[in-house]
Amino acid sequence: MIELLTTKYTYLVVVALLGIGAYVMIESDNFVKKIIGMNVFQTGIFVFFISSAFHTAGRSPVVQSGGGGGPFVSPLPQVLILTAIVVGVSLTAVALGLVVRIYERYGTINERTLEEVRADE
Amino acid sequence: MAASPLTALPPAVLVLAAALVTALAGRRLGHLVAGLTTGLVTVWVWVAPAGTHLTGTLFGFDAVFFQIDPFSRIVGLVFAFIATAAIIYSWATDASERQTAYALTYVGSSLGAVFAGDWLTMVVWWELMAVTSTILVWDYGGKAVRAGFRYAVLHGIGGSLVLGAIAWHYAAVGSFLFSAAPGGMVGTIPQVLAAVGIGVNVGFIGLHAWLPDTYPRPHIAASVFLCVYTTKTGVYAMYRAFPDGHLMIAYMGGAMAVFGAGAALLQNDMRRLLSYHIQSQVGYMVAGIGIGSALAQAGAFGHVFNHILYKSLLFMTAGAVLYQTGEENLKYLGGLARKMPVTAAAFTIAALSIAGFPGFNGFVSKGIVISASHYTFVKGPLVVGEFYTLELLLLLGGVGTFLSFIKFGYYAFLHGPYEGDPVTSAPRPQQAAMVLVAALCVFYGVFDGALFGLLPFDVTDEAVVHHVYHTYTVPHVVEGLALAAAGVVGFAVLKKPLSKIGRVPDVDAGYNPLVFYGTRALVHGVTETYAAVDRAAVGLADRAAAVRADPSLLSRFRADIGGSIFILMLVLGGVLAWLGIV
Amino acid sequence: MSDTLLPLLVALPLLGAVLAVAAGLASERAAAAVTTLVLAAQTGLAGWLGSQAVLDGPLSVGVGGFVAPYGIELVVDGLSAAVLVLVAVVSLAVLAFATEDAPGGTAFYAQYLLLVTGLSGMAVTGDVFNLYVFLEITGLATYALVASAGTGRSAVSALKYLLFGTVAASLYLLGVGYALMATGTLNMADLATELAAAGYDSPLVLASFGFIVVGLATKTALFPLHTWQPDAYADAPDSVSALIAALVSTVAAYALLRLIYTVYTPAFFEAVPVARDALVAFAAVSIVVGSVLAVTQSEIKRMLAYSSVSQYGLVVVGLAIGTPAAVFGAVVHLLGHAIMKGGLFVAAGAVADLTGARTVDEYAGLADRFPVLGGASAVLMLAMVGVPPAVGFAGKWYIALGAVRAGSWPVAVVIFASTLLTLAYFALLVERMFVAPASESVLAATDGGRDGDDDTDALGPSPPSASRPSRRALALVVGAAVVAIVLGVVVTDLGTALEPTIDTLLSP
Amino acid sequence: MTDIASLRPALAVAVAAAAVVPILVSARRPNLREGWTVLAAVGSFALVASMLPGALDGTVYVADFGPLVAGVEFSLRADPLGLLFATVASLLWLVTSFYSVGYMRGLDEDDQTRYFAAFAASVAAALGVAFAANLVTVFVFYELLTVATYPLVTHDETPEARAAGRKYLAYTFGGGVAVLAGTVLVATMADTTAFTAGGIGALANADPVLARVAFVLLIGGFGVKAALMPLHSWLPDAMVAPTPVSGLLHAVAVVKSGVFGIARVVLDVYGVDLTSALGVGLPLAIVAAATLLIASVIALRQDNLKRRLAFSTVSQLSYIVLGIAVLHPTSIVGGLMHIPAHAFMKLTLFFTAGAIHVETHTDDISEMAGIGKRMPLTMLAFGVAAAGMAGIPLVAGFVSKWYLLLGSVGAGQTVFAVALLLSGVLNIAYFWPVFYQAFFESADDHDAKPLVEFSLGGESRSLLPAESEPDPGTVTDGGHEDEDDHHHGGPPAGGWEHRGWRGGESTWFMLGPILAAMTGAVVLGVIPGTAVFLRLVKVIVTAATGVAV
Repeated sequence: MIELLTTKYTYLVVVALLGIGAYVMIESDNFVKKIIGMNVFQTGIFVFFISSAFHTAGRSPVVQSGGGGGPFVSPLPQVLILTAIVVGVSLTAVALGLVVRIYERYGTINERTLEEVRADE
Repeated sequence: MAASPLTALPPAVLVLAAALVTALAGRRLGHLVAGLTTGLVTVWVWVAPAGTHLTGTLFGFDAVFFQIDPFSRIVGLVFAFIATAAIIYSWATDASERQTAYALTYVGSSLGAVFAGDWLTMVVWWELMAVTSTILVWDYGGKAVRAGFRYAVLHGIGGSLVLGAIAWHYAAVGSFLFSAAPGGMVGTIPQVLAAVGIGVNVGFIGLHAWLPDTYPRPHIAASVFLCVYTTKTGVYAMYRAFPDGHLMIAYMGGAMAVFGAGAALLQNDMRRLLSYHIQSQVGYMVAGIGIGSALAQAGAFGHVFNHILYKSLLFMTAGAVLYQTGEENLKYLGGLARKMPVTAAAFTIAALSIAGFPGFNGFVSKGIVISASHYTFVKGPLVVGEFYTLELLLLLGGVGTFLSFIKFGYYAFLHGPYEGDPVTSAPRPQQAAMVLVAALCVFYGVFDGALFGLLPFDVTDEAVVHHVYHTYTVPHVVEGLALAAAGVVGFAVLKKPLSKIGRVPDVDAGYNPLVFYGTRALVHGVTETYAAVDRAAVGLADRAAAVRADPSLLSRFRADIGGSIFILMLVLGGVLAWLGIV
Repeated sequence: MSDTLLPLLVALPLLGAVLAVAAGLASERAAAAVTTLVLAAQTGLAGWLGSQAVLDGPLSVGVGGFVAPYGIELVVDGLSAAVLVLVAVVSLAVLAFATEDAPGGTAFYAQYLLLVTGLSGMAVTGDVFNLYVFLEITGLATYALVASAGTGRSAVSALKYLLFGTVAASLYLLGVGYALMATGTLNMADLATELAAAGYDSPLVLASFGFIVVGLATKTALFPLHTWQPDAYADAPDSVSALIAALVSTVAAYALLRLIYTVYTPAFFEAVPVARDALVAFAAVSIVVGSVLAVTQSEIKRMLAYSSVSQYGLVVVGLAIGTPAAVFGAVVHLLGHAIMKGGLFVAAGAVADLTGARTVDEYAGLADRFPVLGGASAVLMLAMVGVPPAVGFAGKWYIALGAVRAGSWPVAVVIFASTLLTLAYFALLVERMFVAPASESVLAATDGGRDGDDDTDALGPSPPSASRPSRRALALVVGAAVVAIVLGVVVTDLGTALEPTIDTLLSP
Repeated sequence: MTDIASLRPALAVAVAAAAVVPILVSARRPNLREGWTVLAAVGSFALVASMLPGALDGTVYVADFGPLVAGVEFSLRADPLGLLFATVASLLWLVTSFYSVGYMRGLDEDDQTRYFAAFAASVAAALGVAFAANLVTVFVFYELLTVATYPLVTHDETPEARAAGRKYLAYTFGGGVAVLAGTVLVATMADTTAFTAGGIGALANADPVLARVAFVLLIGGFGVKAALMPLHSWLPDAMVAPTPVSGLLHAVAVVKSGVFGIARVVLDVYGVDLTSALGVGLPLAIVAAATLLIASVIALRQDNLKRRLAFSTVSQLSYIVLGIAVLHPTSIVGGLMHIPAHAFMKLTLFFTAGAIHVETHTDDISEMAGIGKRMPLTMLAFGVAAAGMAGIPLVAGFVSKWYLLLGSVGAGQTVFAVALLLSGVLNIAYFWPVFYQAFFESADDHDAKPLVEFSLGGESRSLLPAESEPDPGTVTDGGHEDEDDHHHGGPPAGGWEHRGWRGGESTWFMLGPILAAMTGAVVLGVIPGTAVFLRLVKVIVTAATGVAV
């Protein structure tokens, strides 16, 4: 069990990031900003994972020859987040591609404007 | 009993088969076949020994399809005989072979009912009789159709009550056979149902209005048939239901005798007048059944026999008048005695018979019933000298009968000269039928022993009846003459006021609108309620469809990206809260 | 021995995607051919491995030689075998339609195979994080496929789906994070024991459950988390609609089932009954509201999409109730719904290709002109309503039986009512198709072509170009109808096959 | 009873179902197509009839096809009760097949192929309902029956027909859902849904509240097709269907499947004793009694003949339900006997209504005065059947009603006896005017109909128009017109022409079936014991109640 108390401040950061990300996605009419919001949101999760791996006085989990050298921070979340970042990047790419397509079709990347444009379709 | 020549072809089946032939054979041949068949059946009933019967199962129940005992024999005999006379009369009055065929089905089903040996068989024929008589009425078209419908509905109700009675009876007894319950209907409910159900047929007061409503409307020959079978089958059934009599029924009979005669007095339509008299006369029979003694029952059945003779004769004469003049209102008739002497003579005989004048058959049988009401029945609340309550009622009915037939005869045959188109005498065949029946009326009046021989109980045998009956005793003849005198005097007094009376409403003027408007209100209430519910449901569906038809109504609720994510966050929050984490 | 082939289930389509791109350099046809071949191989493989798993018990293998719980484990039991086969068969079948309907392009085939990769991966993985990765692969491929219609609308819908889907997946990931914090493991089988050790009522475990369920429910498109789905289904190319409607949410629902019973185990529901209640309530609401929304749609594909919202509600109700009958019913309905809904989307696509008809009103008189297509569609719709002996009935029967046995009366009422709710929108469509006077678009499609002269095809106006549906589309729809009925008839055999799996799943 | 494995019940269903394919294939050759229909009808009737002697001897033919869902076999079982329904349905299908030919061709209807195919499918489903060996199998066919009849209801494709179709689907699927729910409950409580004469034993030990709920669901579900009020409203609306459909399906096969379901539930699922112990028989009987009275009352006001017949059907079906619900052996005999009795009589009535429609385009009773001249045999058949409906002896209706009456009196539930008798009178009131005006009134002088809408004692009317064109709004035949007969309903100017009694009134394709159905009704009314049904019914009731009747 990882000690929650010691990591409480990172926990607040996570909450803040998630909140900001969600807020941007909800409130911004700009698609690109929404995507940024999504990235912020994901980042919050990344931070959450990474911070969960933290161990007081832990070292980077590189096992020295002959073993030992601990305590280490947990390597597993870091590995996971590496993967997640890759996924996130691909998603961002696809999303931006879609925004480009939308801009080509409708000449706007603003959701409200887009609604008006599409209402005339 | 194994099939024998006598049981191979029950009379009802024979007559129904004849009806089919009649309908197809053409008028002349058809009537010939019809007349021969009923004549044959008359003989058959005459010669078949008592106890002849045919058993079997009907719809899975033990049944006696027909049986001959003294009661069914006398009724069946006169039924078959009068059918023959009526067929001759039909042929003489231009009745179509189709109508006569209908009439034969009616005759056949009545015979079936009378000869039935169990309640189930009887009620089958009973219902068929209602149907066939309805069709006989309908056949005339015009006003007869609606009247026939009222007749059908009323008899449907009556038939239903009888069905109910029999079902209850079966629940108690476990068999439909008459022989299984010698005391008739078992239990109070079946008795009430049977009395009321059969009461429709015999014309209990209050249930009688179909008689004057229906019988004046169809063809004149049809009326001759109609006046015979329905009511008399009812009397017979009443005996089967109450072989030991019943106080209330006896008094009802007395009341009917008075009421019918009184109402008849007020009528101007010939056949309507006669119809009320059916009720009155049937009252004597019902009284006889209700008294329940051997003497009374003998009287009742004797009266059935005699009544059929003279009442059919009366309808024949009224029909003959109508046939010649085209007029059925006594107000516009008169003086026909000269033009139609045979008819007038036949009428006179019939009128004297029905009124119970000494020397005519009505005198004999009515006398038995009155005698029974005196000697074998309770005194009742009203006693005047030697006369007891029921007896008084029956005598009073006799006065009324005299009165009204004096009226009929006076206005039809005597009063003034006839002012309509020239009138000739009735056609020979009509006359023949009338004379035949009239002769029997006189015959059975004079030779009362011939009648006694037919009765189910020997009224002259002390061992059989409580009080031996003699037709021609001085007090009895005096009684008959006194009634006649009372009638003549009464008519002289009442002639003026009677002539001022128009059409008098009967009970149906009350219940017809009640039933009709009541039904209408019920029908409207029920259908409108359902329609309202249906409309509401359909309206709801339509409104849903309207939402689809107008997508803009919904598009407001369509979440955009931000909205969607907001909802997601809300749900997340909700779930976490539910799980008790946040 | 067959264990070692498990990774192929993921590797094959992944590799195929690369191959398709390579072949696409030569020609688009080649890409299509490669895709077909790969999917055919995938079908064979899935079928073989699936039958092994059913006959000989679950197969599992640690990827790269790392043994569970440290390495990533791939597991095929009866349940995942069924889903695997479904994914392979449906994707192969829909490909037949896609090659003539979809905008095509090499990228399309690559995305197509990528989607199959993601879906197969979700089905076989025994690792919760790995599941996340496949979830995102599936998502990525789906977003791209939706947008492959090339229209502005599809791009917007894809973007909406993407943002929404990503957030959902992120929530799932967050849930995985909590589980990891609670237990330190990611292997499903391992998690089952570790979570129990951590205590089901510990906040971490509860939080992980909440996040995971909400994330997957979004992917499954339960109300009110469905909002991405009608847009995506409606604006995607018809073949893509068919594919994703048949598979994407289906596999998400499978994942939900897998997590609930393999990871959290029935004991979790025993310990935390509110969790089950929440899920049941959630799904029940979805059944009702989804149907109501479907009734109010005028566009066919949107109607079908909302119908999915409702049907997945039914599936989730079944799996949440958690009696063996109900879970089996949920699985049957999951599979059956994929077939039926896929078939219906193909039919909708074929109709649109033929006549341009896309709304309920435009469908009027359709069956008179295209009796076989109309008839097969009607069979599918009625199967979905739950007319026996089709599979829609079978699923509903088991779910209802489970609900009644569990004594959850309100849920039982909703389940039974769902028949009528489904009927409400499908009857409308059937009526239009069969007994309404033909609409203009339907008439236009067959004018001139009705006399059976094939030559007139070439002369027809462009969008409704043919006078009869393509053989492939027709074969797919009829095939789906037949399968829907056959599945219903052999449901007891399916039950026998899946019984050990479900028993294992539900054993505490 | 001995069970014998035999494919015959399944074949009877399969023959009817299989006919759909050749019918569809031979769409372009009407004679061949109708040939298939007749062939299938003969085939399935022969198969059903071949099982009758066995059924009377206590042999039950069973065709088992393995599990349908877990624990439930898909199994067809020709027990006496099933055979009763199957015999009625398949025999009358044969009669109706001929009639359909006359009717559809007489009107030159569209989509005849679909019509005949759906008809065969409907009968197949009805036979399936008859032979189903357990509740789940019944449910399968019950739903298929709904589906198969839908195209028939909406055959006209008019907005009215579509609305009727929607209502039909909504009601009957609603009923199906209730049946399903009830079935699930029974399966849960008893672990079986197989029909057992005398009831499923395990149900007796179930929670009575649940058992009652399941009973209500099952009866309510089947009650939709049995048109128990207030679930009846689809039936009158479904009369927009072609008349053979109204005749066979909405008076015999479909509605009787509902009634039959109720019989199964009461006799073979719950059993008479348990039904009585749960106290659910009486409420059901009350509903049935109310239905049969209220429907009769509504019928009084209907002017459209088929609608009047429909309400009559609603009413008569409740006779059957009432007989079963009273739970007395005799009343059950009456109720079950009423299945064939009503079938023959009502089929006759619908056939006559259809013949009138085809020949004269007349649908409203108020336009039929004097029509007996034009169609004497047809109206005679109407009269006979109408008399039977009112319970007049020598027609089938009397026998069944008689048993019903005896049963309800015997059970001490006298109020139902009263309802039965009252309904008989109402039957006279709403049927006989149709009959008498045909023969005894004339087009130029008759009472305005329906009687209850006009003044007391009747209002004289003439149909012969002073204005030339009657209201065209009443036409519901989709505008098909006879070339030589362009008026819409009612007599032609100059009154009905006179056609004799030799069949000049219509084609024998219609007259034959009409007379055949009428004869059946009379045969059942005169010698019910010799005609197989009463014997069959007694076998059923003896098995179900343990009392020999």
